[in-house]
Amino acid sequence: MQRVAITHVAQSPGVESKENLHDFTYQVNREVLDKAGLKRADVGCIISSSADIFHSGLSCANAFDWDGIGAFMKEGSRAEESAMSFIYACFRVLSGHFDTVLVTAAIKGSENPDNDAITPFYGDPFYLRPVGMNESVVAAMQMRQYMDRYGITEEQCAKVVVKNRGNALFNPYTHIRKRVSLEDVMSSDRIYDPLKALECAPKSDGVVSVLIASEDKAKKLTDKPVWLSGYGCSLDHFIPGDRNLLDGQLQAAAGRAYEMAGISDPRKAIDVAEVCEPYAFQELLWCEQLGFCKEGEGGKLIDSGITQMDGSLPVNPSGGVLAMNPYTSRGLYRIAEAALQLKGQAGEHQVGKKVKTALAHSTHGFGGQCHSVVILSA
Amino acid sequence: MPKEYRTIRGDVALPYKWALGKTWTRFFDGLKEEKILGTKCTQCGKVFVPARTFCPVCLSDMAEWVEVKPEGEILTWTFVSAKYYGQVKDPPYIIATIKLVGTDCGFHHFIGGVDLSDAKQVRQKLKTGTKVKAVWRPEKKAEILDIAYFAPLK
Amino acid sequence: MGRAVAVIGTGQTKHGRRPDVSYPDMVREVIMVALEDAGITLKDVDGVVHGTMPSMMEGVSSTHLYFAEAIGAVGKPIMKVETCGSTGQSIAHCGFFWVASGMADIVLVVGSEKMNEGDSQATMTTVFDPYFQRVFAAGAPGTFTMQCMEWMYRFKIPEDKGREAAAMVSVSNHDNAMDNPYAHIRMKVTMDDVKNSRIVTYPVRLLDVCPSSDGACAVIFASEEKAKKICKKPAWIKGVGFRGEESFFGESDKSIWPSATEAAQEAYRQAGIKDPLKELDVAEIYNPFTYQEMIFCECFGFCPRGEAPDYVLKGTFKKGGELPCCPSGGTLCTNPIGATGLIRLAETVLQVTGKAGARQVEGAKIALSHAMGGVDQFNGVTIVSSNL
Amino acid sequence: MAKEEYRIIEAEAVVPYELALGGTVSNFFDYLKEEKIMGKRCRKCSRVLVPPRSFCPRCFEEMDEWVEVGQEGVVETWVYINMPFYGQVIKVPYVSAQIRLDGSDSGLTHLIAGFDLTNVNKVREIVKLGGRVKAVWSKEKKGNILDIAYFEPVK
Repeated sequence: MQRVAITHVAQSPGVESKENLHDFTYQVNREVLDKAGLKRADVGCIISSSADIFHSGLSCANAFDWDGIGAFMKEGSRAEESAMSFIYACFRVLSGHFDTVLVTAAIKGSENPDNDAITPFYGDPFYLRPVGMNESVVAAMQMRQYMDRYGITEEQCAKVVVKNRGNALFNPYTHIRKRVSLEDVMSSDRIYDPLKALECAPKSDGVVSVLIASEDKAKKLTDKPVWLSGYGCSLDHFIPGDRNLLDGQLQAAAGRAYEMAGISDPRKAIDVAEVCEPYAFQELLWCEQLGFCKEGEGGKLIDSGITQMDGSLPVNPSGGVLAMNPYTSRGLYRIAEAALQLKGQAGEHQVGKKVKTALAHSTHGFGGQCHSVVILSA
Repeated sequence: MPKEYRTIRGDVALPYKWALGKTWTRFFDGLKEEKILGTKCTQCGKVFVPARTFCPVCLSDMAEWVEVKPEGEILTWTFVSAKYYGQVKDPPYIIATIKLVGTDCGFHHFIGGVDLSDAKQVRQKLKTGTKVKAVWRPEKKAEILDIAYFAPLK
Repeated sequence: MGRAVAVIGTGQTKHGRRPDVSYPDMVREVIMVALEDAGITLKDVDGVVHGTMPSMMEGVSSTHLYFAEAIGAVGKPIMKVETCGSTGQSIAHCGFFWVASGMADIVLVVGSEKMNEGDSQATMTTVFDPYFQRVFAAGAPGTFTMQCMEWMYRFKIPEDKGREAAAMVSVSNHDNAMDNPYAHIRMKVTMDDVKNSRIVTYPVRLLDVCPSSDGACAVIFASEEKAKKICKKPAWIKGVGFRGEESFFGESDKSIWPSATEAAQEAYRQAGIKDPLKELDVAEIYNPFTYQEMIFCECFGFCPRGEAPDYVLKGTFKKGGELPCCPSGGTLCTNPIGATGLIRLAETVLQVTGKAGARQVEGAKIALSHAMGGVDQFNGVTIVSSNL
Repeated sequence: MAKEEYRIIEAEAVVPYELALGGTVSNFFDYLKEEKIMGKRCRKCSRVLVPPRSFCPRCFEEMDEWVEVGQEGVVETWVYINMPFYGQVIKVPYVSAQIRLDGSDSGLTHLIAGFDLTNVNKVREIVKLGGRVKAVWSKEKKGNILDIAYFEPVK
């Protein structure tokens, strides 16, 4: 089978952008092409993930983004969420039809109301929306169940924020770069009790571009290609009440990715993980389901220090989604960050250990309705 | 927050006419009569509320209607004090997942009849397993909010 | 190049006004039909692709979440792909590349729309950029009329001749829809009916324009190995092409429409087609406006530039003509947008597998399907054949 | 009478947004306030685009050369809109057009007005494909595209 690799990555700076989406997107795409020494004309295909109207005031945002992603008169398409875009781009290369595909995710969260005002639109108009459901409400209910069932403490959940926001201090491309203490988190407003304000991700601007290539092409473009070795995705039931919020589809998604990558013990095989944690406790729950620890031991995992930057399995050395949440782009950010760790190009937030295999995870929908897991290797 | 750079402001506002379909029409008609209706899957035997046209697990048609007791127990809940644009009601309020007696899924709705002024006390009072009962809105509109909220049983 | 990919099953709802069913119920209806057509169950499906118009049309964001059960995607990998009006072709292409990549053997692709639940013209206006173009936009008719006017001016097509040919396109699509049990608008119209119908945006009249439909379509893609095992008569994907122009309408020359032209060229190159008029047996063009069908015929190389009205008037694209276009009645008679481009593909699959019933084009072996989207911006083309 | 079997619910969804203009668009609107129509030229393909872009979508290079274009241009195409729809900004009937301003290489979307618009047949006698039109400025400038009130046919 064909192999596909990430060759180059570019990200927008984490601060709120004064550029319009059109120009903002162009700058990052241009940067990734320049890094690869390619012209727009050299790229075979463009796949974007653009924020739809609820996040951008634009319907078919890819129509507007088309110029900025460099897609004029090119083969291209759009997937809604950015981890999907990445995988779709991989399909395109693996099919043998394209040597290079540019994947871009673009969003300006600063231009719309809070995520809490936007995510109710995930809900159906008859039932979930009128009873006030949004992503935070479901996360809060999920957190209470998680603590209830396994005795996870609020402090353990809060520690995730301290860790990730601490890591973010070393990432120039992230949004919120301000250290917080455990006390800060614990005393922040309980906006969705038991969820506290500092345990919820911000809303951010973010454009990230990833150039991927076939094996032959990748080897020509870079001496540090990052190979796709595993991919898994799984979708859960729509109504949260129809599911077990503590045992959703992440195990299924991860299982598929591990099987493809030939990984039997993820705790040993994965060197670093970028996990999508819009709510602090979710990092712990997702880590369990990714097989980094046993069921119900997410609290112990954070206590042990293993997931710290200098631990044996660093999780979110970039600062994660808690430090930067460009909503529809956040999955591709995780993939880009995992690739940078493998390339040894993460700069100040490069983890101490040697990275041979990295995991990137993305989730969207209420309480993790959809999960994608990508395994990358050097 | 005012921006220090130039922007263009506007609202995207669009009208909708969402079809309920037969199943949800009947479900909401039931609420009007203070009845909570679910459907039972003949294949897996599970009962879902609100009623479904097809079983979310088996995808088979749901032919059997069941009236569900307007009582159940709390599976989980959150006390909302956050404020955001277009919010369904002014905070604070409580949203919960409730397992209605005889059903095989969680039902999402508000919890009322609780003093909301002190979140700590609410935490003392509401637990997993707390029994609740539907409180009906006097004026019915055949919609989900015909149930005003669920209140803890004394 | 890649693995060979086939279509092994299709399904359509009865399109039209469907206030009788909720949106998810309508979608589930169509996947059941497609699975039965392919003779497989959901267990056999490795992944699901879903697409609609942008969320503002549905009033629900990320509908793959809402329709998780209805599209049969619970517990499965999911792709949500959207490119506005061309969504139907884009989701088909995603299904094709997924299977061609070897990452899945069987992929279910579902497109859907309930045009009667949202406000289509108001939604389409939000596709225009909010800085320069949105205030002047008037949904789809405004844009397409400008394009058609430009085309007639550019090629010096007399207004009467353009009008006559467009009326003929309407009459023949409506005639064709009479043979299609799934079509939304099924009524006979005469040349005079078209020419005397109400003006929408001059010179475009009501019978030059598609309806707003509710409907869904599902198509099942399979690898060569699986297709040969499961399906007696698969339709093989021979070429796919997709292109887009700038987001500013005025920047590219829409009278020769480069994206439509090059998308078709790309698909022809893969399929080895040199003379489309001769080699294609049938075409399902995305024709929400009669005049536009003629522009597409030129872009797709069915006739020289500026001569489509002549070809239409001599019956080249009619049923029984040299290259029948839209024997299904086309988008002109049925337009549930997120499904429309996929319906075009499904119809060509039915044609090359001899399953098109009363609308069957005798002996059809190779066919083109197409969809268009954005602010007159995107075009996607797929070629299917009865032969591998 | 049988109970109705199905219903619809009607509602409106509203999302407010505030989009950044960015440098190029801000400057363009500032020039409009001074009654100047400015485009940008691509150094590579030499095309002048109005409205201006900060980069050329085809060459993918930055566009940094401002050029003033004419306030007159040619009608590339137009449409008479007498179709009201939800949320429409401009009152019907109106004429929306693509106008290629002198010295530019792209069509600008704008209105053609300044005469009686009530009858489409009369409008067709006034607005011609290939005809020349001229910008008419709004008295009060707001720094947006409607600072040009409309384009009127050149006699």
